[in-house]
Amino acid sequence: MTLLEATLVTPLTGGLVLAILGHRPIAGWINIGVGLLTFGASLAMALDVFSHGPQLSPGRMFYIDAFNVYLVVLTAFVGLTTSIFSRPYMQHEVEKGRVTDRRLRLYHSMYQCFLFSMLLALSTNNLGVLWVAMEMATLTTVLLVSLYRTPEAIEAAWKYFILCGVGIAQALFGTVLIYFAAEAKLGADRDDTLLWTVLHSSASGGLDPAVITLAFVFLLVGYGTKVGLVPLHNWLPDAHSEGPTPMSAVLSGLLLNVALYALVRVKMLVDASLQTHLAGYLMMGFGLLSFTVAGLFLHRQHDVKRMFSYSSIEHMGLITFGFGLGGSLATYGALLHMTVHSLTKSAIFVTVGHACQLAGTQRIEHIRGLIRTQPAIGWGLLLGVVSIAGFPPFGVFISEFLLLMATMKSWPWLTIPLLIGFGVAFAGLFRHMQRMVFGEPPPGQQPVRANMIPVIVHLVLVLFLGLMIPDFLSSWFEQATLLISGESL
Amino acid sequence: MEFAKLGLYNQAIILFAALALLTSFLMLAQARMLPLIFTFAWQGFLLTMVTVLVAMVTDHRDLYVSALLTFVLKVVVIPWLLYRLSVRLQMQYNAEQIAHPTLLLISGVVLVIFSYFVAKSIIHLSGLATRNIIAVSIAIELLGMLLMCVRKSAVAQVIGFMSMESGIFFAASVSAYGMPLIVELGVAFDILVASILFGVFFFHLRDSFGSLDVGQYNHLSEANGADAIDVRPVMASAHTPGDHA
Amino acid sequence: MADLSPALTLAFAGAACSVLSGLVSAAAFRRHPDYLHTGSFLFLFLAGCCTSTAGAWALLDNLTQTAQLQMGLPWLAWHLRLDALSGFFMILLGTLVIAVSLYGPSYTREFARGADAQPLPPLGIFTALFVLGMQVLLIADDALVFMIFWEMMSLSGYFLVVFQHQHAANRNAAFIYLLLAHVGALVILLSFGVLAAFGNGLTFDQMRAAHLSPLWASIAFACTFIGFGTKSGMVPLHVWLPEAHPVAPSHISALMSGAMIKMGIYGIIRVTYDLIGDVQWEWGMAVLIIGTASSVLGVLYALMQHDLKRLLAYHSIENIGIILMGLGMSMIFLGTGHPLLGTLGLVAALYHTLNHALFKALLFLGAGSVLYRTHAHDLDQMGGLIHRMPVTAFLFLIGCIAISALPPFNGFVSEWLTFQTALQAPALENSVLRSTIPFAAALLALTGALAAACFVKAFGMAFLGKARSRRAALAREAPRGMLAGMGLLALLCFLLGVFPSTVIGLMAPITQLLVHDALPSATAQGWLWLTPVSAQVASYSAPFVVLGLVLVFGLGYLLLKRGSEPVRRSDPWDCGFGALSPRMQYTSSAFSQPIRRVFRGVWNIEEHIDTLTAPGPLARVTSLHYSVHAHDWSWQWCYQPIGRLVLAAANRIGFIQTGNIHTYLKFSFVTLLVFLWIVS
Amino acid sequence: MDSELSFWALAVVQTLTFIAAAPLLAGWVQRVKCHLQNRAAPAVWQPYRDLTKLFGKRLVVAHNASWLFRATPYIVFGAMLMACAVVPLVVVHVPTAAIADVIVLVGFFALARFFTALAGLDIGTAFGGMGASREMMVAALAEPAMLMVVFTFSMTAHTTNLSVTTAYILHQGLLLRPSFLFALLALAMVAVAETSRIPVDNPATHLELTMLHEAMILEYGGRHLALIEWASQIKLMIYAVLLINFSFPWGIASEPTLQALSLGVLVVAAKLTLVGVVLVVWETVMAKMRLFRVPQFLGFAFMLSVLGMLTHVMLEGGN
Repeated sequence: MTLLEATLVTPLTGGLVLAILGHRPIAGWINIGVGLLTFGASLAMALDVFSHGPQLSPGRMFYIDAFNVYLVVLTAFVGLTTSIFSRPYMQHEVEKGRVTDRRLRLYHSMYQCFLFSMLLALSTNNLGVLWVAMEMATLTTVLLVSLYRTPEAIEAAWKYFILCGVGIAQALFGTVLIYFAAEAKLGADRDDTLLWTVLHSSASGGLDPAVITLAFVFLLVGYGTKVGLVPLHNWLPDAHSEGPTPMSAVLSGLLLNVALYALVRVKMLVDASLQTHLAGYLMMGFGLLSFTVAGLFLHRQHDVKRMFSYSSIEHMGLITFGFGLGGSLATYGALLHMTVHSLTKSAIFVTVGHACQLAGTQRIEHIRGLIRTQPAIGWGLLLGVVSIAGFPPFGVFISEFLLLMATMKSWPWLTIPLLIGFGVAFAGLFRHMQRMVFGEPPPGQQPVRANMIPVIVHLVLVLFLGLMIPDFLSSWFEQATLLISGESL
Repeated sequence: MEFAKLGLYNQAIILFAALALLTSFLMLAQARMLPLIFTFAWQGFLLTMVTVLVAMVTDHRDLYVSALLTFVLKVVVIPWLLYRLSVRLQMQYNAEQIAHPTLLLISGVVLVIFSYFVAKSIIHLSGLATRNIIAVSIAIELLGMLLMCVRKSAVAQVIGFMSMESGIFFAASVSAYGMPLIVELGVAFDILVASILFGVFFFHLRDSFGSLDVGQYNHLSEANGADAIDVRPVMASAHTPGDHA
Repeated sequence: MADLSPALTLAFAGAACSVLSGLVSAAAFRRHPDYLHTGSFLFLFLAGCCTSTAGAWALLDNLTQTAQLQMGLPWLAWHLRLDALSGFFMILLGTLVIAVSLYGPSYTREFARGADAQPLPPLGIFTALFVLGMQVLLIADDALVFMIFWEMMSLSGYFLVVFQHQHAANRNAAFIYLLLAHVGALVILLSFGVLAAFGNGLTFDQMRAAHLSPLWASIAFACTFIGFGTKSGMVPLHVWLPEAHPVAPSHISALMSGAMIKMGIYGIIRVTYDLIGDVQWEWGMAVLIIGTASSVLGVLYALMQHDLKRLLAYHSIENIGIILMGLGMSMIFLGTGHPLLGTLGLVAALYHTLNHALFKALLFLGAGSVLYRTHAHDLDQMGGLIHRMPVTAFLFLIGCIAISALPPFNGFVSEWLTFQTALQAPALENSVLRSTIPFAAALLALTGALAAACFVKAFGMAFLGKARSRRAALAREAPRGMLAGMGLLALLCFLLGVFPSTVIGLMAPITQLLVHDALPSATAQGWLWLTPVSAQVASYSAPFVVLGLVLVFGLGYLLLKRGSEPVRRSDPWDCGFGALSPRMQYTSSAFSQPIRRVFRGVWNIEEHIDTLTAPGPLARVTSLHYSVHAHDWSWQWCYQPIGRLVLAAANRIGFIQTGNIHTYLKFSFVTLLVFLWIVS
Repeated sequence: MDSELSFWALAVVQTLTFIAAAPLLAGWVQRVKCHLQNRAAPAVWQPYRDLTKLFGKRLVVAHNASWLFRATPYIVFGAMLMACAVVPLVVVHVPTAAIADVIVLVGFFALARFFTALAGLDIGTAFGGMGASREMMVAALAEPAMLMVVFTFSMTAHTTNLSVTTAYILHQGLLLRPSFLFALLALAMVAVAETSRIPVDNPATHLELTMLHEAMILEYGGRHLALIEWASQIKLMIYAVLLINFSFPWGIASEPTLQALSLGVLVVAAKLTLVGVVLVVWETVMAKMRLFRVPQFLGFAFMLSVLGMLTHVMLEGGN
């Protein structure tokens, strides 16, 4: 398990080191170095898990199985590519004077701590530690959202803090109730009742249904706030559009995935002990609501990062609907969708970051003629939006294809709201994107120093997943599907 | 479980739990800032007492640790922090005008009844003789959330948030006899960091918005008419006569 | 991969060539673009040849070959299958790609020059992807591969339509095109979903094995018809076609109108006849009604256009209507148990698909060469081009005759077959059907006549009379490459028109595959006569018609022209009041004015009279400019309301994001309470 | 084998007689019309004299005319030639009859009209444009009615082949079918519109506002004009023969014996003179309609033909 500890310890030490010398120009490179180390360690761990199967750390504190191994690798990878993007981006921000040295130091250390908290949340076996990691993720990003110290940024950070704080508190209460039910069944003297593996094996015997349902409701509302499902999503557009772009890329790409991962971990427990599909129906309802409402919101946006955060809500709604649907096809589609969505969305945010720096504003009306000024950014944004809208050569289409097929098999009449949602969301996204990318650029628009490597790597990966899913990844998905939905493909 | 037959300690537990519930209602009605902080401190103290008593009744060793943690956090550190902040922000004397207090209290009562109705299904599971106080813990948590929804001042919202956290801590210690140690420490550490961050934010908010009145923070709003898109010709036939060569 | 049959390997070679063409044009970004640009069209030419030979091979040998590629999902490899139906459509696609690759190089070089020059590599890349999408779409044998390459075709079409993206109209047109294409694709996905649900599997073989209840079969058919109908541009869902085709580069609009729309028809035939199998006559009725509506409205709207490429786009809608009428009647006959007449309808529809692909591509390439030389979209700025571009004029004339369904050419044969199918209506027992089908045939005749009127206008305004603009007066003949592309298509139009019975004989394997029946009598009388049902019922001999015309020309030359004096040129009759100017000629809106008055209600007419008055006290009028535009009613009735509905809903939903934190907290509080209430 | 060859010879002879007789019918119609309007009447063979004169004249062509203008007369005449080969004038089962059926016949007329309209536009004067635009409108409205007529006949005779239909009507004897009555009336009205006779278009005048067909061929002269005039005369005769064959084909030869053929010739000549007289009476009684009254006229014809088809389907059991 030393590889897992390495994956966790590297970002933590990176965070501390950067806290000291975060403001110097070398800091960007250190950030990338630490990201690289973390990614290397996670890859080694993944290879290890691939050869030896799920692993439990000696003290049973950490547990890596098919479900969270690819999420850990994905988090480390996107963390690395976004740090590559954030170096020139932050240099540009410092040159323009929007970020002082002190805040740059804060940014770099918080960035690494944020990665550490997510990796901890993914790999821990203890539900309580999972909650602590989620809370720590919120705390680390709150200061990042208010990095630019504009009134809007401060307001966004405050709302993000309060709403997520309340949400996380509900989740804590849910964890307490699970612990309460577990203690009632397994006896109060044991100290490992909050470990997920223990709970999962014992849950098949059946924890108390009433308490588990209550716990699931609290956890659904709690982690649902962090996932950004509709009635609880209000903080997400503000936080993603006001913070620095690398941060919103990582928030949109990874944090939503981690919150949904936690929710699905709990759903496994609830499904095992509860005979009815209540958990599934609740998640389907929540997911469908956010999918359609977020689709409508896309039409009325004037800020480009805000638009893409609503697109994240929409996709998260779709994934929650997929997990809620249960069944092997839907779960496989939802798992694939989590991967491809985070890859594409972070690539889009990277391009949008450069586009906003190029146009000097985030308002859609004032961004024009990207293809003409800097073709790399123009085509990057175009292909990114094409991929996120679910067009075939890219992977998002495969997962949407699987989800639609699964819905048609189990709930045929639900395909109609899905269809309307896809159409409306596509129209909203493309209408804005087309104005930004095509047409004549306003006079005096200069190309900006942009590092498009992350975008190219992400889009190539999504394209590869669209055409052919490699065996090792697909075997992980299948094992995870068996774990989550109980049916094999 | 008739009250009469219970031992002295159990009676004390129920008394203190009821008093803690009273403090939640007091906080709802309290307009001025300083008394609000003191009431919060009192609530922390009462919850610590209940935890200690439960520890004695069910002789769970680690409950004392969580009681100590609650005491340190909810009675000493956070109230002192909030007090010093409100003194530096010179707002310890200004009173907040609560919208319609009677309706607020009635809704508080309804919430308590609702939380008892919700808790009924899980109470039978607890081994504790005085297991009804689980309902009290849920009530404190919901009242804390109500407080956040209603109050205008940012400090009041923080206090609402903190009383929610204490409600949850109380539920943990009463129903599950305290969480595993690592989790208790983690949660306590998070809450401490959160309160420090709240302090940092008070100053940012005051510099950028000029006041701590939460109602004024609506720059990022999409509801007003300005943002509405003009619906007329947006999907009109694109073909304007002969404009493109 | 090893056990691939020869025809399928050829199809893969075709796909590989188009991928190579894309890569070559991608490489042309910096170094010596011109040379690489023509190289990409060379690979496209090879792709066209491979595809058409593979299709011909599959059709002639009537063999069905399948293959599996280990791509896509591990538990669902890519299934591919080449049978007679896909072979037929591959021949169609291959021929068009060959013609376009001959036409392309010289035409696209003009895009790089001029004021609004565009970089050429994206055009090359997306043309290659467009062709690749269609090629693999035809041999797809499971829902996943079909959908992947279907939407790749739509998406690359979007990039081609938005190629000249500096004009706002182009961007709007491309957006509407992609929106409808995407929604159509999702509806197709639903129909595959229904079939997959019943056949519990995504491959077409499992779907063929599925036996659906009549209700679910109708739902699957409805989704298929709407989804593929959106792509082929039938009436209620046609709005994108007249917007997208005119703005795309001409060789791409030729491919779009010629091949892409036919993929919609291929989809309908593949799913209805092959996957669902037992056809119900109610479906045929719906297809017939929509087909008739499409053809009549398509030609009426085409008559009112004065943009040449927009006119041709509306005509695509009309011809798709005719194809759908053929399909509709075939379904009605199959549904009511007349397999022979059902086969006749299917053969008529397939024949018209092939014919339309050829002459529509020819017409778009012709319009492209006119645009290449005169930079004029508008008919009222052309005129007299027959003197300056004789060969283009001759080839465009062949296209016009073919599309107006006049005897010696291929358009007439397929329309004649559709009439013959309609004339077999008395064989039906249901008297309502027996009376509605003749009515549809009468509307088809009206469409035919209006199409002839429309193309008299199009050819007359563009090529005949005097040049109406300076650029038209200075036009020169189009380069040889373009003429070669058009010449190939014109020759095919003539051959398909003169030897119909041999072609129908070749199409027998398709109907054998789909309807398990063929038209024995069509070729019974040898290659000279076409007798679809029987010699007694109806017969048509195209070679004799051509022989007669040649005879008259020969006699005319021998008897009349050889001996007479040379021809004397003089002024035309001008009623004595002096020199005739080009402005005195009929313009396109004048030509269609009588028909506009007769069918007034069909269009949303918008007339402008702009008067320029000279300044000064007298303020006399110096010039009057009258312009008339016929807009589509479906914009007012169907598309703008939907747009307004969505945006109004979006506006109203804004209230969620009020901005103040209390409402947000109340939201989460209420959600929590509601859930708690539900649970306990 | 020789009977096959002689059959083809008979067909060629029938076509040639058809072409030769066409100007005679036109001359006869002109002569009767002048008598009715008590004007001095030219001889019956006056059209032959006009044609020979025109064939002899030197060709004068406008400056702007292209090769299309000079090829159109031959295409128009060729189309009419093919049409004559198909219509059974004297004898029924002739090999050339299988070349085309009645829909292809309509196609030949459409081909001729298409090229005449293009020739009209080629010169670049207002007359050609006006004539072409109006001619195409009239044709567009006439087509559906014509096809519905064809439908009614083919529904009863189960064929669209002209000689087979005529033979069927001949063998079924004298039957007063209401569907045939309506269809024939509609066919008559469509014929009037197609051959540009009085109510739709005035063949005699050259006034811009009233001429449709003449406007398109205004610029033609010499042998081109001869060919086009001859073609329109053939077209008139084809419609007359169609009317006869569909209504009362008694007397037409059904086997190629000399005696039957001579009877056929006599009977057809008599019937054609009768049809000529009827046409002239109709033209003198009627006045030319305003252009935008023609849609009502052709709408009425279409309604009649639809009525014919419906009566066939409903009343006559639609066997």
